[in-house]
Amino acid sequence: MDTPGHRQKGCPAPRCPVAPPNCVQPDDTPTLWYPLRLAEPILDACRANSLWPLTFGLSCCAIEMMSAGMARFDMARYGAEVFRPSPRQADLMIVAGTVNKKMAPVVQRLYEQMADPKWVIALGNCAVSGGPFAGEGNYAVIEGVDRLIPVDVYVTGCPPRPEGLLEAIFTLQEKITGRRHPLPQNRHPHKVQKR
Amino acid sequence: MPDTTLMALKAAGARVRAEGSLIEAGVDTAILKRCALVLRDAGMYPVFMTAVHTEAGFMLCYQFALWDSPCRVLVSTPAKNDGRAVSLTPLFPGLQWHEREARDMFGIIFENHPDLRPLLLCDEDRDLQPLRKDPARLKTPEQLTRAEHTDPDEQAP
Amino acid sequence: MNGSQDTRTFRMHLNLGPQHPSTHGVLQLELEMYGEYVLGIDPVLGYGHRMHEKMAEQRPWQAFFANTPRIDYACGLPHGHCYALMLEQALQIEVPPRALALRIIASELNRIASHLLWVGAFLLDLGAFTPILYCFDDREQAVDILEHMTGSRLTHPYMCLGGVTGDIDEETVVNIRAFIRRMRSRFQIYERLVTNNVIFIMRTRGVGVIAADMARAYGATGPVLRGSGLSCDIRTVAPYGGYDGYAFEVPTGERGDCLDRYRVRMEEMRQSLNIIGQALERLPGGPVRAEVPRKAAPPPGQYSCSVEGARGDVTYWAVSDGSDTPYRLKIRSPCMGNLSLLPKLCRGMALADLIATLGSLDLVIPEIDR
Amino acid sequence: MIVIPDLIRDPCNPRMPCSLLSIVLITDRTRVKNIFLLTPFAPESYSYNIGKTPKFFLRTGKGFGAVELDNRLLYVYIFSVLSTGIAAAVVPLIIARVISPRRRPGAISVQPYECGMQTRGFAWDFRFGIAFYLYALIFLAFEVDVLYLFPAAAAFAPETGMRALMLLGLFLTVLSLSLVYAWKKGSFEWTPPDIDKKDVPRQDAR
Repeated sequence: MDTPGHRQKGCPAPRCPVAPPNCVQPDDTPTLWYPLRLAEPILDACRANSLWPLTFGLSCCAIEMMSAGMARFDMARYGAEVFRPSPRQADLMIVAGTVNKKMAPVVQRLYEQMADPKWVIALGNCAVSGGPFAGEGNYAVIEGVDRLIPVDVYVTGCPPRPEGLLEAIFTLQEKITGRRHPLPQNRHPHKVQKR
Repeated sequence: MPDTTLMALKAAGARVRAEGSLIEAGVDTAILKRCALVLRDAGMYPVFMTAVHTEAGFMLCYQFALWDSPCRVLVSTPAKNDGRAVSLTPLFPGLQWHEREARDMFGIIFENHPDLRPLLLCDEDRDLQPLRKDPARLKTPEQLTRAEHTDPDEQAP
Repeated sequence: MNGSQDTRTFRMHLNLGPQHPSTHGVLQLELEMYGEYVLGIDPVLGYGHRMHEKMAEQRPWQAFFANTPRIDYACGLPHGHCYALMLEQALQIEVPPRALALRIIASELNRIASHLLWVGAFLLDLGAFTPILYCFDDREQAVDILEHMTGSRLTHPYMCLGGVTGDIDEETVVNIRAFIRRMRSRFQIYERLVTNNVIFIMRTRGVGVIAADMARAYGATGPVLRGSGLSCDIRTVAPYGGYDGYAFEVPTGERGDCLDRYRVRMEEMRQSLNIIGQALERLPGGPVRAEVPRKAAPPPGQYSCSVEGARGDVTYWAVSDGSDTPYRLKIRSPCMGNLSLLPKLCRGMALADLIATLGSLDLVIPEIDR
Repeated sequence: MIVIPDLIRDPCNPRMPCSLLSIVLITDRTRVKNIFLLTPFAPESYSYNIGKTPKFFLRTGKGFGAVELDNRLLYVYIFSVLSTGIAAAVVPLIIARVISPRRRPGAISVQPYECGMQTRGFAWDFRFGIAFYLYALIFLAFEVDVLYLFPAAAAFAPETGMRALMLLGLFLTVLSLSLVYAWKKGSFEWTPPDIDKKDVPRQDAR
């Protein structure tokens, strides 16, 4: 074996290594068959209210995502409680935790294997911007999952409270349908004013 | 219980210093295997194995512990100057991953290690060796040891 | 799927990959399968590597308290406890008795929350969805108390050099006592729902039997070791931080299979409730934090401290060169010892039993990868 | 030969629930030659030449009345049942393709999903263990079991209440004996390969 030469600097790796394949860019916004365009609002309302997340817990935020799925915070009220392990059956990828350089190709592969229409929530500071691990000596953590896949909603916090994830789902529903609560019975219990 | 292991270690030629329940043993690479055998026969489990990057090359530090007594033995031995070391995996299977991690972080090559593949780093970074110190901040082993050097042969309490 | 060169020998290479419901994190197992049976397992780690030890070398000693709850996020307080004890031993700081008691209360509450999370996840792996709802219901109670005490639900910033960051008032003590009463009444539910459940017993009795000497050779500690019959608990073997003042037993199993590990953890929750109860009765007054230097600079030398985390022996080992940043900090992760015996243990096991064994080891993968 | 199970209500005897009749059409290349009507407990089933406009008479011991069945309605009937069957299979696929946003599947998204990792080799040329094949056989046995439920239900149509339950129960137990046989023969037990043998593990999974 060659003798491990002495390095000039402790860790010469770039501040934040971009994952080998470049970032997956979303294609042009997909268009519907023209006669169905009238049905678009109905379709969006249905999609917004049945967001099936992918079980993709990486680290600490996974525990808060589980708490959000359980009885007390209950994501089921907003149609998002079915956690599908396979990307084929999921249409919402919640990146809950730290994505490191070894995990980057896996994240991209899973994103591409999800069927359209699909959305991504970056849960927690690590997914948003590398969180506490981004910084001067960072040789492994990807600083923000949006360097790998297009992200729709960012949730800050380390870890964010389950209500933060619920708020992210409302924001995503607003992004899909234009209204905060597409179906009236899901109105937030104590009369939060419309944003 | 710890006293017998202490005696056996001293017999094996280690520079032993006891402090409360923590026994520090300075060992040369030649007698590392013998000391490890002594510890294994004493029924100790491997707590961890790691390395410290000093000016005098790498210091390998093992810690062993007994499951029924507070005694913990800290074995520290210098790696060979070309960054190679003797692998203790045949004696303690639990150290296999610790040694692979030391290879990842410091680039220490362990002879007769079953499979020395990178453990934590991805394939492109297999030779990144991130825990190596900048030359400016390297310290000599003397600077890292406790100043008041108690008499090594003092008996364990 | 399979490596084509293995068609003759019926061996299929399968990835129990980083994104899998039963790996609770990002562990990848490369399995070599023969039909339903596992011939070879090669765990691939590193997907959760977050450079904790590298960060420790670039920050002052006290800054690492931000990392400790994020190493093992399910039970983060023992890590902070261990790091604090090591620093206090190095700097010869006297921790006030009230801080010791508060640390023990917080650690034990965190242990209960972590075991509840494990019971729920373990039974989810075996296919039962109801218990996790009960477990999380109880866990939310414990997490609420911890949030009130420490300020955060999961990564509790409670341990600091010289004591704890916050005191608890009378109302929190009442809440904790109410939690203890409620939790003790909840164990009957788990008895009926899980412990006496025939399917659960059939799935876990005699599965993944770990012999005591094998566990010792691989450095397995915590409930995994105690499940095999060795009563090795650092809180009793080498009491630290005031644990010697509390009376509690260390539960051990007989056979070392998944069922024993489950029973050991359930019994440990009861013991933790006892410890919290005793700590509340004798809660001393006084300050919760000692006088500490602004910049901790322990004298040169190496310091080691061991603590009983929810998953086993958490050991912090630091080398100081006298400056205010550690020269080298090594964190011993109990899950690494527990996982390292998986390849030898699970050869020839059916895949369903492998999932049960993997779940029974209670792994937190980012703690292994650090 | 086409077997179409169908429900026809007997006008003369409205109290009786619908009876399930099987209409067997013997067809040659061009047109339906004649129609057999399988009825439960009918001493003999009548076949009528399709040329005339026949009346169907059900002659059974229970004194069934005549069932007026115009053969043109019959074709509508058969066609509607067949088309709903096919539509139930094809329409969801069409809806999925029309509704989902159009995007060409990339190279990665077509590959099989294996926990986010690259798959190695192909499943096609892999010789799966024999035990999986036995599972398929047992499934087949039960599928045939379900297939026979149709004529059995038609045959036991007049019976109601406990008697029908008992009859069909008996029928089902006899058919599920295939499962008991497979169980006893041990096709459910998997034989663990003996790990110590370094070479190819035992292949006979019984």
